[in-house]
Amino acid sequence: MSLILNEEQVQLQDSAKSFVADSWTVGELRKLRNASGKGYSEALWAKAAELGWLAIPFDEAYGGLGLGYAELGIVLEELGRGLVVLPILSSVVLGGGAVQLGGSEEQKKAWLPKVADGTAILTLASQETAQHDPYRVTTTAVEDGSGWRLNGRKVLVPDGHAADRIVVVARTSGGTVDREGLTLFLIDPATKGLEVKRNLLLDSRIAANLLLNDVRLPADAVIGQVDLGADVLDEVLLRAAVALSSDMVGGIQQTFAITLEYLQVREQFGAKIGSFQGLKHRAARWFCEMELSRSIVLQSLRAIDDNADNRASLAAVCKARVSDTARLTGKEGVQMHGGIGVTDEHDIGLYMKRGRVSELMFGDASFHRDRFAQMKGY
Amino acid sequence: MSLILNEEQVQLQDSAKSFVADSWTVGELRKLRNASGKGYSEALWAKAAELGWLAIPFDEAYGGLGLGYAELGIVLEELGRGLVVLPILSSVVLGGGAVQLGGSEEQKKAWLPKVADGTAILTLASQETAQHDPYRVTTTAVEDGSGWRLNGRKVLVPDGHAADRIVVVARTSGGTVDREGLTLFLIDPATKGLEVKRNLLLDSRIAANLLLNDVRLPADAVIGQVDLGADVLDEVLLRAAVALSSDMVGGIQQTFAITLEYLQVREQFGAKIGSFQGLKHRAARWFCEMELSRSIVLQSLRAIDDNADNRASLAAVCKARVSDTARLTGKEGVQMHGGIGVTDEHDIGLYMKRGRVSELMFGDASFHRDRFAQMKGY
Amino acid sequence: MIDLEAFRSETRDWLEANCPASCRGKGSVLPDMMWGGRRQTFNHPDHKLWFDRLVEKGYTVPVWAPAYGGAGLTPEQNKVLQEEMAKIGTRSMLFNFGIAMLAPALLEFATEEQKQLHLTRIARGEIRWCQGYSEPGAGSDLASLRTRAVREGDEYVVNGQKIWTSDANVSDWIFCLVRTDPAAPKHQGISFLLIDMESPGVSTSPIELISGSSPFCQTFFDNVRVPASQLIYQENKGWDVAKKLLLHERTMLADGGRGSSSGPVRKSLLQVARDALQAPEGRLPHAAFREEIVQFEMDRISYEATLKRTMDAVKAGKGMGPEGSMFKLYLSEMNQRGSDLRQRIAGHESLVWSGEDCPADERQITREWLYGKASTILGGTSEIQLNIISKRVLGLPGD
Amino acid sequence: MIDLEAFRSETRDWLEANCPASCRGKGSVLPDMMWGGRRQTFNHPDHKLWFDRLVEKGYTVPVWAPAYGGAGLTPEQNKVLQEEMAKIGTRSMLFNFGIAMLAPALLEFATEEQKQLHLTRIARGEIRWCQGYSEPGAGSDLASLRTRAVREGDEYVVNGQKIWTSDANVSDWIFCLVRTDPAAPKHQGISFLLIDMESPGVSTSPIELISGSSPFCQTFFDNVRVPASQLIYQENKGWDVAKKLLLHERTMLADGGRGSSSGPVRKSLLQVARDALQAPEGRLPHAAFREEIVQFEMDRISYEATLKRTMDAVKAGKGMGPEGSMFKLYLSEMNQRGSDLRQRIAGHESLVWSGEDCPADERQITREWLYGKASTILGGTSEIQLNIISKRVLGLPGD
Repeated sequence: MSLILNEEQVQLQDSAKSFVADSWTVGELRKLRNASGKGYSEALWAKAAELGWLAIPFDEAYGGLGLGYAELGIVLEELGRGLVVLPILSSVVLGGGAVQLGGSEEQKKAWLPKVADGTAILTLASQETAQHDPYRVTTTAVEDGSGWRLNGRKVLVPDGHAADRIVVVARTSGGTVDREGLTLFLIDPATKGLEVKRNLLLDSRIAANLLLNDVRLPADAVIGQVDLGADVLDEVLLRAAVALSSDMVGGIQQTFAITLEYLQVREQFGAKIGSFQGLKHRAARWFCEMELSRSIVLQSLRAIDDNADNRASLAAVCKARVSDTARLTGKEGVQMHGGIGVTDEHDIGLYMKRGRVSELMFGDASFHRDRFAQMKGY
Repeated sequence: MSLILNEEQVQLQDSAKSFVADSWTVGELRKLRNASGKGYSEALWAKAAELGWLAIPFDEAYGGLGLGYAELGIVLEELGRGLVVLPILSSVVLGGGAVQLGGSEEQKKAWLPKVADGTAILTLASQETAQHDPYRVTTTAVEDGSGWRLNGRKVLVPDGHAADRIVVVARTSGGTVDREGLTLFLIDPATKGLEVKRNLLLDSRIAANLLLNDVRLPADAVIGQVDLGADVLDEVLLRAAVALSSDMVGGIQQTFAITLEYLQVREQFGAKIGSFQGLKHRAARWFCEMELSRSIVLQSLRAIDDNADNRASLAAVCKARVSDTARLTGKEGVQMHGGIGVTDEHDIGLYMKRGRVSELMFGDASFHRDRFAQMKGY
Repeated sequence: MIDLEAFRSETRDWLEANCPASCRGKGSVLPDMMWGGRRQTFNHPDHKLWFDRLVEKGYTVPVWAPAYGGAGLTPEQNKVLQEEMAKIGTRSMLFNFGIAMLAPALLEFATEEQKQLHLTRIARGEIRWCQGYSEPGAGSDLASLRTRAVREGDEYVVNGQKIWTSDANVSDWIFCLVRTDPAAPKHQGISFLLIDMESPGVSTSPIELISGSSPFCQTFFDNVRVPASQLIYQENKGWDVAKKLLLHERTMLADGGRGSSSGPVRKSLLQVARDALQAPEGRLPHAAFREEIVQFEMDRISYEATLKRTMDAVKAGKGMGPEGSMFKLYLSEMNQRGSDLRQRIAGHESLVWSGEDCPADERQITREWLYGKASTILGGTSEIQLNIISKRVLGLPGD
Repeated sequence: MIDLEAFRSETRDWLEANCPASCRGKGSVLPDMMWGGRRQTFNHPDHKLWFDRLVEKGYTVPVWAPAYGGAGLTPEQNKVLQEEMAKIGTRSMLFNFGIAMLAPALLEFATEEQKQLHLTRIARGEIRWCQGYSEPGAGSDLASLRTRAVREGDEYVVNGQKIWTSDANVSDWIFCLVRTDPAAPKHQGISFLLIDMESPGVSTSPIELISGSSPFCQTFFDNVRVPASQLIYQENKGWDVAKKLLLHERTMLADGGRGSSSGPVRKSLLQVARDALQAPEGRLPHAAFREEIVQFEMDRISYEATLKRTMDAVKAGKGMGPEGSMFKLYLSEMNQRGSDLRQRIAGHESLVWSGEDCPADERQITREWLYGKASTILGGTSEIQLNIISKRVLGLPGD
């Protein structure tokens, strides 16, 4: 398992780079955040679908390209580098991933081709509390005739406002924080009793809160096995953590590049500020953290594709380290820019905001450190 | 409660400074560490007694000066600044402190005057494990006729090899880590069944491990109330933590001064290394941590003298912050000296070693942070 | 002592006679503070009445000389006055840059005539001042400012741009640094000029920050004609005035009140954690947050001890000196750490900027976190503070 | 492929025929490695026998040319050789500075005659080399070295002092940098000289570190007469040779083996914690230590991933380049953090230096912590590495 890109991967990276260069500017993001609506460009979404990006990790049998997360990560890194907003993570990794990993043959046939060609957007509703805590689920699903009835509240559902189907994690047995007793349900947002609250996030991405009030579902809405949803959920969340980390290292590298250039042009006291050793040494340390982050992302993506035994612990290392580096990056990027860095007109602040949201999604550094220790038995 | 020294205190500080200047060099320490024996200069001990330092915190009724920890801290800071080794903390704060706070009138009359004039050295045997954990006591004391019988092992008893009496914390009831059920005993090291193992510490101070094997004691060996020893112990340990912090800030300031001078004379690449912004900014941050440490020590010493309600939580803040600053100081002091800093011949390493021992004694930073939170109820 | 007690009873009587009941204690109609100036409004006639009486008595600036609109009180007398006002729950509300920043500079550098004119207006709350130092091109290198002032007869013609001028859009006058001799070394070609914001050619535009709208503005000068009588101190000697003001500013920031980056704190860090973790009592179930909260609390306690130690030294007649830089540096970074921690603990809900289900508390936490990013930059970056400490306090050689 | 298989069977036969049974597998009489040199001893006649046969065959340095005492193997063939030796549990033991550091420099810069002479001796394990770069006055500013070499006829007369020369007291020859032109700019007056440690006027004294005795020495040169034939490359061009060697050294350090600051680790951090906290299993009862242990483990994993990524790039034909500095910097600081944490966890007992009740494990932990302090200083301080990264990797301007 080599940690450098092969030829096909380099080509994919190039096409992703030119896609961003040709069809996106950060200005687009500024327009989107002030507009209502879906919060992303549907034209861009169509292009991404055309390029096959949404099909990358799915089997050909379901309209996929049969590639892996190593390839998906390459695309997400470039989108993060350009601050591009598209519901790829939500639809391909979260919602699509849940169906891919836990869905029945019917469910896969019904949804994966649509996810792969972009005609449907899926997502996952897992969180209920302020801190990432995947097994803490109080949303209940009780049997109701031949089907199910769901009640509860979900927060921070990525692109929940735009989803055609939402995979909702509900408790069918066990106590509030038990891993056992979780079940996944595929829900049409139009279902009676389901309220979708659209929220604009700090970084201009959009997430929804869900209110479930006696939402009635047929038996075949269940994804995977009743009470064993955590088996699928764990796998989806570790992939999401690593995929999001790819987006993050894109933003980290771009922040570093923007700042490095500023250090080389900005003059103070008659010298380029990049010649001040205090800033130089900080930039060098920042560089080291960035390089280590890039490496662990590459390794974690490949561990997913190899279905390696250590993929879960690597994912924890990955999200913890990249989250810390993203925080450092936001801090240094803004601080080294001085006054202009805290104004809304400069892009550096937008990168910090996106890094911050990603830092806290799917578990922050402390969550993943704790999880790592648990996995290692201490 | 002013945090600056009054006239008397300034005089005390001056006399302590000249005492160190006139009668001690770091060379003395190098001799002592390679010699057997008590590990400190008895001549110096006599001088310290003459100056009344050992009498500072005791009532006149027991041969003391009736002063407080604000004054004792001034002396300890200067001794720390000069790397002077004397069993003041052991005898005055630990052993003497236990008798002062918990002892009967007879015990006080018998021992405090001797502690105050230096004719007797007392100390405290509390620790049993690798981490500071005052209530974790497995050394047992069981009633034995009219008296007591003790069994167990104690570690890191400061100056235990030189003590005339050792205050030993033993469990008379309750479970291994209960606060209830501890009792303090005043023991003559010559007592049958007590073995004193002399250890040279990392920083050339000396501590002993004790092996207690059926050590028999009379009833009047008990200090304070049976099973309620923790009330005295807590108070002694918080004073020890703050008193030791005074010694530490002395060493911290001297390390900073030595390093600052080196930065101003050492040349590399044709410039004083103190002109490199990377080092300058680190020195400036180090300076800030040092100043905050000095302030919290001053405040904590006064809180002890005022018997303030927050003296325990302040002591936790004090030892935690000063321990962190001591670690930073050891690291930066050596690193900024480069190669010479890691050689045994240079004093900077001796300061780092003393700072390290103090950092880990009576609870490191993480212990006191945890304790602070407990005191605050979270 | 005696006449201090006499003063106390006089004061008591005066307050009794002059302070309207509606301006005392709970439910007082008085605002906590007022900026004064042409735009000052009064929410209640008694507010106006009380303020006018304070002005007449010189109690808006009690320790200033009567000649400049003060009451000429000694510090001890002023202490008594404040105590007595506190007793009946009233206050002298006026506070602005004029009192805190400009006045000390005028007292030291202005002509008698200038003092008479400007100090009196400040004392009477007639003029609200703002400060024009920073420029887009200059940043930390303040003295490299480029706003030009060219002498023409008995006027200066000013052209240029200032940035980070707090409240410029609601202020009446601005005191600013302008370049009067481009040929001279940068510190020696600067002058200190007072400009009426209503002068033709002055315009302002507010700056939007990453945290949203802010009190900061850009201020533009387009051929603004300024009477030469509004030059303070000598031409090209403005930097001497500026240095004094900057030291002053750092001292003000040190007390953490105004200029604290974390702003008014609604909930304690601990409370935010208890809510976010649904742990209303007992040991916090999140070890890392618990440790970080303790660390922050301990830093705060140590910082306050240091502030007290320094103030005790000042009281004892020892000056504060350049370690004032330490306070700006440490306070801003400590509060920045605090608001960063606060937002991480608030977690998911604090990621919401706006929308259909956006909790107010967390909104506030997020904006404070973002606003805190400015606290280590504006008013002298942390890097500048580190330079000052290593040079002036530690005496390390320049690069 | 074919002849590689042929080579494999040849090798197998040769090993079968030449490697004594006592030098194979478990209980082998061979040491893990041998430095060679005049002081080399053999703990068993078969050790000597096997080594002599390796020398004859050129297998102490298999990829070197036969002319220089090697076997002229291709990398692929060498891989096969190592595999086959591993199979029967034997090894080619010789390792020293001569092979790792000096040889590459000689191959690039020495004359044919010098290569013949010195490489052969290295290959035969006859000479153990040490490296004389650093000087007390120079430190990080290596090129400011002052050890003088004055040409007299066909000799150089060397006077001066080196420091941090590893194993100088047990080495036979030293390769060192000397100043041959004091007038020239500092980088241009330096030459690269080989000196026999037995020459009159050479003396060494070991350096005691804060951690106790160490392999480091001071080396003194008092009118040492060195044949001009022992000058490598041109006079005053020694810095070119030095730079190559330094890059090489950083690359060596990167793999963390030799030069790792933490040294051989007896117990894992976790085990140290379990013992210190008397918690043989389950969640560690010390939240702060637990978090720090995880942090260290995660850094180690990320570092190794980065090392692999770089090595993969090198394999793919892209060079490593100056980011090698990153490895020295990060590895030494990471291991320093690790040994600091290790000692804090070991706690009270690790504070004992020596005495009547001094546990061996903790003694070791304490010495490793202290020795680790040298790892961010020797072989290029962290500050130097940061300078190199910011200049060569990030392209930031010099001060």
